[in-house]
Amino acid sequence: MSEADPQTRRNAPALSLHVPEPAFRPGDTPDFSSIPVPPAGAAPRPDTAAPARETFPLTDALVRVLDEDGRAVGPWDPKLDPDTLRKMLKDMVTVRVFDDRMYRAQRQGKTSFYMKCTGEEAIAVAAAAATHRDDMHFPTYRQQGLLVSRGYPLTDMMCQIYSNRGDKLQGRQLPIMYSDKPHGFFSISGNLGTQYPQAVGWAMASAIKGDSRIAMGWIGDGATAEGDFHSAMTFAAVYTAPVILAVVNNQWAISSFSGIAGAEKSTFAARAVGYGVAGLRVDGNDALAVYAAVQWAAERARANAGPTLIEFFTYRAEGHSTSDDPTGYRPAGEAQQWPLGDPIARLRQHLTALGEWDDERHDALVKEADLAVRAAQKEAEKLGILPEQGRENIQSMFEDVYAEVPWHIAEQRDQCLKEAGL
Amino acid sequence: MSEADPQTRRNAPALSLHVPEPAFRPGDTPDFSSIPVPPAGAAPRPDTAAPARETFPLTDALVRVLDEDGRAVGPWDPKLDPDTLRKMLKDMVTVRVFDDRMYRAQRQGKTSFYMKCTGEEAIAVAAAAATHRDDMHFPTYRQQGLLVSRGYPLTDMMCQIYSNRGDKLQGRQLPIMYSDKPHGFFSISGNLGTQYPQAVGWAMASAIKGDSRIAMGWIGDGATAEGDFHSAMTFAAVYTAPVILAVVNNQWAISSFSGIAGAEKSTFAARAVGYGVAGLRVDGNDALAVYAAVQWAAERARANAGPTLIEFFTYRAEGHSTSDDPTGYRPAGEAQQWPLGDPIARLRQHLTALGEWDDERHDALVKEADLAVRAAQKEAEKLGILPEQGRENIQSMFEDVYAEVPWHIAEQRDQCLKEAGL
Amino acid sequence: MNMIEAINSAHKVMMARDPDVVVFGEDVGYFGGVFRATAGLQEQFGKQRCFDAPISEGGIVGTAVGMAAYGLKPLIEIQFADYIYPGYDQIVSEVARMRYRTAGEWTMPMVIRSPYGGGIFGGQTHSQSPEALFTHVAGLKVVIPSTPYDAKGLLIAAIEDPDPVVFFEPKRIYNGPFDGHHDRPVTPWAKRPEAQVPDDYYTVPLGQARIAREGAELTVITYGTMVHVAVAAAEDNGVDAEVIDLRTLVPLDIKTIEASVKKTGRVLVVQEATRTSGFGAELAALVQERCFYHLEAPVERVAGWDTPYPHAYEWAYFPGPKRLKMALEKVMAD
Amino acid sequence: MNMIEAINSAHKVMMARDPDVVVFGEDVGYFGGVFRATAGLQEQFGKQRCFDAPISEGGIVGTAVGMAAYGLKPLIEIQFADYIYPGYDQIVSEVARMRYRTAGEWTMPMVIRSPYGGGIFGGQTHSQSPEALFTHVAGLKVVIPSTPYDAKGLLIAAIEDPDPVVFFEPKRIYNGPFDGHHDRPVTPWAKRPEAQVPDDYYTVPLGQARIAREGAELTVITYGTMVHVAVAAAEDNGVDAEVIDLRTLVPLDIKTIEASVKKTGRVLVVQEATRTSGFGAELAALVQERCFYHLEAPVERVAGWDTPYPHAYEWAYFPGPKRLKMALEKVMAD
Ligand SMILES: Cc1ncc(C[n+]2csc(CCOP(=O)(O)OP(=O)(O)O)c2C)c(N)n1
Ligand SMILES: Cc1ncc(C[n+]2csc(CCOP(=O)(O)OP(=O)(O)O)c2C)c(N)n1
Ligand SMILES: [Mg+2]
Ligand SMILES: [Mg+2]
Repeated sequence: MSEADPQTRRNAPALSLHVPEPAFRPGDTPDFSSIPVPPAGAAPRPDTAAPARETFPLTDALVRVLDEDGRAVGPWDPKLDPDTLRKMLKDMVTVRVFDDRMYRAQRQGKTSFYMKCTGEEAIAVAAAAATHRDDMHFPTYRQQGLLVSRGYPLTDMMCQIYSNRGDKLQGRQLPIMYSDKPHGFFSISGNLGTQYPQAVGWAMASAIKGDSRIAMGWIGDGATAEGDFHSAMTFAAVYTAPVILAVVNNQWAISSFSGIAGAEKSTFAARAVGYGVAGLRVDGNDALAVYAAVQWAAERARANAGPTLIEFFTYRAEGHSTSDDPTGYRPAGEAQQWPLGDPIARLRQHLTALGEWDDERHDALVKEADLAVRAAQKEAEKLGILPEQGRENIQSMFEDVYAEVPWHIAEQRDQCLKEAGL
Repeated sequence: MSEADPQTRRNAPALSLHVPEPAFRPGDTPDFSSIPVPPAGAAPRPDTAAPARETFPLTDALVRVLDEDGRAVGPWDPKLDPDTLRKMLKDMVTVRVFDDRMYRAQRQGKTSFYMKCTGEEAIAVAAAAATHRDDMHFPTYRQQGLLVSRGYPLTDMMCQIYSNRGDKLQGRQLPIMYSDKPHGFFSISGNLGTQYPQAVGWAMASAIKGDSRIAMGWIGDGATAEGDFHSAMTFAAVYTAPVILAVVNNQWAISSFSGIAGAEKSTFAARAVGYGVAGLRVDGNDALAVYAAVQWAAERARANAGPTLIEFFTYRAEGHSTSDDPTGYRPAGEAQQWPLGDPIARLRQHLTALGEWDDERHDALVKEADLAVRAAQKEAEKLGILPEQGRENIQSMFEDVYAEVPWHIAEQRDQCLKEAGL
Repeated sequence: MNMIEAINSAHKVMMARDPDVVVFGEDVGYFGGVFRATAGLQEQFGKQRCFDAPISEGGIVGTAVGMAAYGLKPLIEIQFADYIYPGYDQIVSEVARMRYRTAGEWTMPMVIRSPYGGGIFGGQTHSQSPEALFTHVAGLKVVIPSTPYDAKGLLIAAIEDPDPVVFFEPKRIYNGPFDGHHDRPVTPWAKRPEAQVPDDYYTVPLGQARIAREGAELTVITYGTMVHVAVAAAEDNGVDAEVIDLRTLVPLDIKTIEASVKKTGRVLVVQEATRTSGFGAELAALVQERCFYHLEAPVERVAGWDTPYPHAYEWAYFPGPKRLKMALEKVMAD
Repeated sequence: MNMIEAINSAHKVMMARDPDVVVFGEDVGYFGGVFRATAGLQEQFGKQRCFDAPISEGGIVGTAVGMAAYGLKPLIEIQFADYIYPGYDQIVSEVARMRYRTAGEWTMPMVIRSPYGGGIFGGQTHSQSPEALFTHVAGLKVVIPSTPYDAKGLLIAAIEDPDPVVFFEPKRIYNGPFDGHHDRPVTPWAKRPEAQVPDDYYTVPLGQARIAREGAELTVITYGTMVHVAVAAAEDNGVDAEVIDLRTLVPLDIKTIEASVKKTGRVLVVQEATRTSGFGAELAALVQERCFYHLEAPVERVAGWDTPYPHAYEWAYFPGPKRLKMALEKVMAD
């Protein structure tokens, strides 16, 4: 009997490995009616200083504010004024238009790579609105909405995407790996999860210094499986760090559905309670619910009452990135079936229900966003697109490895310049 | 204003970093009356196939079977026969005597290092009794009780501790880093936490093969902070792995109390529920409660109903290791105040209450254990003690890096032998 | 077959031959891997033999250790070599040391596959060549193929090997060879003899280098994508270089190296990885230790720069034809 | 002061001078560290400046990154170098690359301290010398002191340095020097000039080697504990060796090395770490590249064996006097 032969000498039933499987695969007709969608307004809103354990029921619920008719209902209604709502709508539309154009730019060969956040626009945009301008975000690659909301120039974003002369990161990072300290946007890493304990560390530093600024860390459903998730939760809990930890559960990693990250057995929000951290599960396609949840957590953090883990329940409406074709692993058209709808449509409906919006204004907004994005693109492309890069300013490649260039890198720089005939 | 200066422009209160602190430090008089000790028999016993979420209340409770008078009470009473109880008592006494002698041997310069499990003997011994002989344990360095319970020769343990000629590990590992496949005891690692996902992997393999054997992984309260804890929980939950994951919460890491690992804000057992894993919190000084909890989890695992995380609540009665003097960070005599008592005394009281034990038999047992340990030590020392090692069989040092010795290691071996004048 | 197909074929052959081979990693199951190396395996062998893993390289390696302890042969994929670090502790502290620390009681016959290297505009986190971080770790074997034929044969040998093997695959040449001239067409794999890959079982033994090009003037020691770049450079520059494709870095085929160096007296070591403390340093150190009196010039190293891999400067970073040419000239002139 | 006291003193000086310096790690708070390097800091500077961390090296480094991003200067302890691997991803992927990937917008002025090396019967997980796993990573500075004076001065310089520094402390010589003769008494630190450590602020600049012993016949390039072993070996064997104590491995003081090698023509590189792909390989490669025509013999390496560090065979593993003697003889004879 080989070592790997099962032991059958006991009259015990044979074990078998369970491998989670999404409900639908290519060829299936998606039907999400089994996903429970509690009515808007149903989830209670605990005091922001409540003990973490009291939020346990909320980790299995879904904080929702906008009902089917676009009305804001229940205790989580953040009661935002129409200007704030219109600003959020505008930012979300801008993000979507931006994504579409940059996706196309990649397809046109103007850069190597792009990632959209289609269907998830409400999350970053409303979170930006609900945090202070000087709080620090530690994002993943799908929070372009933070930058747009905070007024980071679209041209600057595009220059980064093109790795061109206008790129403040000097062409060193993959497209969309933005960084901007003045806009409270920490450098995006290619390595999943690393930013999560970093957000906690920033928040700890703020507490050490007696500051009042808080941090917000971001992670995807898939990346919650990394050890960094656990580090972040542990340190946040131990030191009562003033941090908000967001999980954007868009149902998919690349081709793996959220069940492979553990969503079959529990919610991501529920992870919170085991650490003694407050947990909320929120309709991520409901901008008002997102705003309200972040506001709640921010208030809690600022009062030194501890961290909050928020799961934003949403759906990645497009491919993982320009390198991915999702029809290889899920049915086309799932996004249209998604029971929580489209975040832009829902906020638009709400504003319309309030009498603060109409089709005409919406068309004008879309046009305006389109023009702004096109104008930015034109500006950015003046500074070059990726295929033209990599020949100028070669010596910059050798800077910033250290504060000063050490001899061995200086030698390499000189050699490189010689290679380039410079 | 330097970058690290706090931002005071908002009228927000200053944050501050919370650093957990144990209740007592050297000089204080320990008083554990604030630790809630629920009465024995109070915790309900769910069905072993119950959904994980149903165990949530048990992660905050304390499964206890032995009451103050040494009676076994409540739904968790495993109803063990007196022979089994006596066997457990004997094993626990043997472990304690063994620890004392080996500690002394280290102090006598016979080896470099030793680690006791004083006060925690019930945990490994009862877990060994409640699992099958061919289930696989992935222990830390405080589960010597597993080996003793399963009849691994004391002499072999000592030979490992002395790194002597009888050491099956050829002097390669620190003392107490045992390994024995036939006794279902996986190789102990010096790196904390690594064994936890390994246990899950073994269990997954068993399931892949349609086997019926299960795995049990062990970790300390302090080491739960490692990323490996999270890997283990995630993989166990995702694949419904037939594994029992034990956290031995003995209140201390080295000098850090369990609050630095997160125990101030939650229990370790509570971590389970966020993953969709069953969780139990158990009086680790109550051998019957330990047995019952492991039996419950084993039944669950064998029925393919999923993993269980069990926190054993106990107290590390002695120093972390022979390199540690705990009076530097906690009051002397805390162990005596520990509200859950001594596991050996409690099991002895139970057997006595049953009329199956008396002082005379206990004295005889202690004497017997003492003789057995002394005899084993004599045998082991015939094969050498550490200070005499490292001169014979030097070429063995170059074996087992790979299955076959490659040229570069062969060259080094030859050089080493030349160095040694061989 | 191109290199991906060859690797896929090695999986299929070994999963069919050995029921203890299990394949898992991020996106390797239903979808078949982001580079398609595991395409079709789940369908053919079932979900219990090939499945998706959570995004946790530490968990992937950690559970693989447990599976190997049970008696299985895990064949795992780390999606990019740049993402292997969360699993580094399990690899270095556990996988590499298990046989030794247990005096052979527990062994780790596993293969950790991972695409590595640059040339694809992947930026700093999809272009790294971290092999030296593994060659320094006793207990690991490190294998890097450069052709489809070798990829399949070496992978099968690695799966059958009783020791753990870190198997880095040069992703730049998955779908076609690459001679460093990103702006000139290359002969596709299909037209190359090294891409004549049998469907069936065969092995290319670990620990044996291959002479990719015979020559008498100078020895180039390299591996992975750089084999092709080096061969092209020799040809383009009319240098009669012998190009050694190491194939296995640990254990190294020192005999082939020594024989060549003793013949040529001049050595160029070529790696894609950052220069300082790269595996090329070990090669240079060994050559001068063992062939000092045969050397007519210092052993020269060509390498990636000691900087992260910058997205826009792909071709200024990559050790391409120009860097090779200058180095060949230098070694020949010294 | 012994080396621990000197390191402790560096902490105190810098915590007093710079309110942004925060110290954390496993057991470093109330207890003051398992080696006592942080003794008294919590008492003196409060719990917000010096505190215990959970047993999560990844979390320690990860939160330190966030703190550095905020503007603090984390000075963190990894309890043993053998346990740094769970933090390896944060170090390699984040700490090392932050300045580069953000073109200087975010920097990582932190120090990661860790006791390393053998000679204490610590077995395979308390004896490792993993410096080469960091010297290969662009963006990190790597510092290893060999005396109390240097330990304090280098540590202060490292804290003040704008770049991240991995600071490995040879634990074998924390409390007294060690010349490799484990069976013969050594002069304690107290009686050594290198242990005359001022209480106040001073620095020993990074990137500058020290001539630990002047000599004309042969150059020994080494660092850490091995400096003392090498000096003793030169003396015991009557070899007029110049012993270079590197102090900083990256960036390397190549000038001092070149000057010495050009003078002596013979080189021995000594490291405790396992041989293959160790930092000694880089040193050997560099020396032969840059001083080839001055070399009268191959650069020889003395190192730990390519095996884990076996508990019972401490002295057969450790590169001690015998290994040094044989190597010195070989280089002199070649
Ligand atoms: C450490 C690490 N492992 C693997 C990858 C490759 N990878 C990039 S994105 C991704 C999926 C992430 O999924 P999720 O966290 O759900 O985020 P989403 O893309 O859905 O926003 C993977 C596996 C990586 N970037 N880093
Ligand atoms: C990865 C790693 N980090 C640090 C250490 C050093 N260390 C050894 S034991 C220990 C404390 C462990 O505490 P706990 O997990 O509670 O186990 P206990 O000793 O109480 O049984 C520490 C920090 C280690 N062995 N491995
Ligand atoms: Mg996702
Ligand atoms: Mg403990």
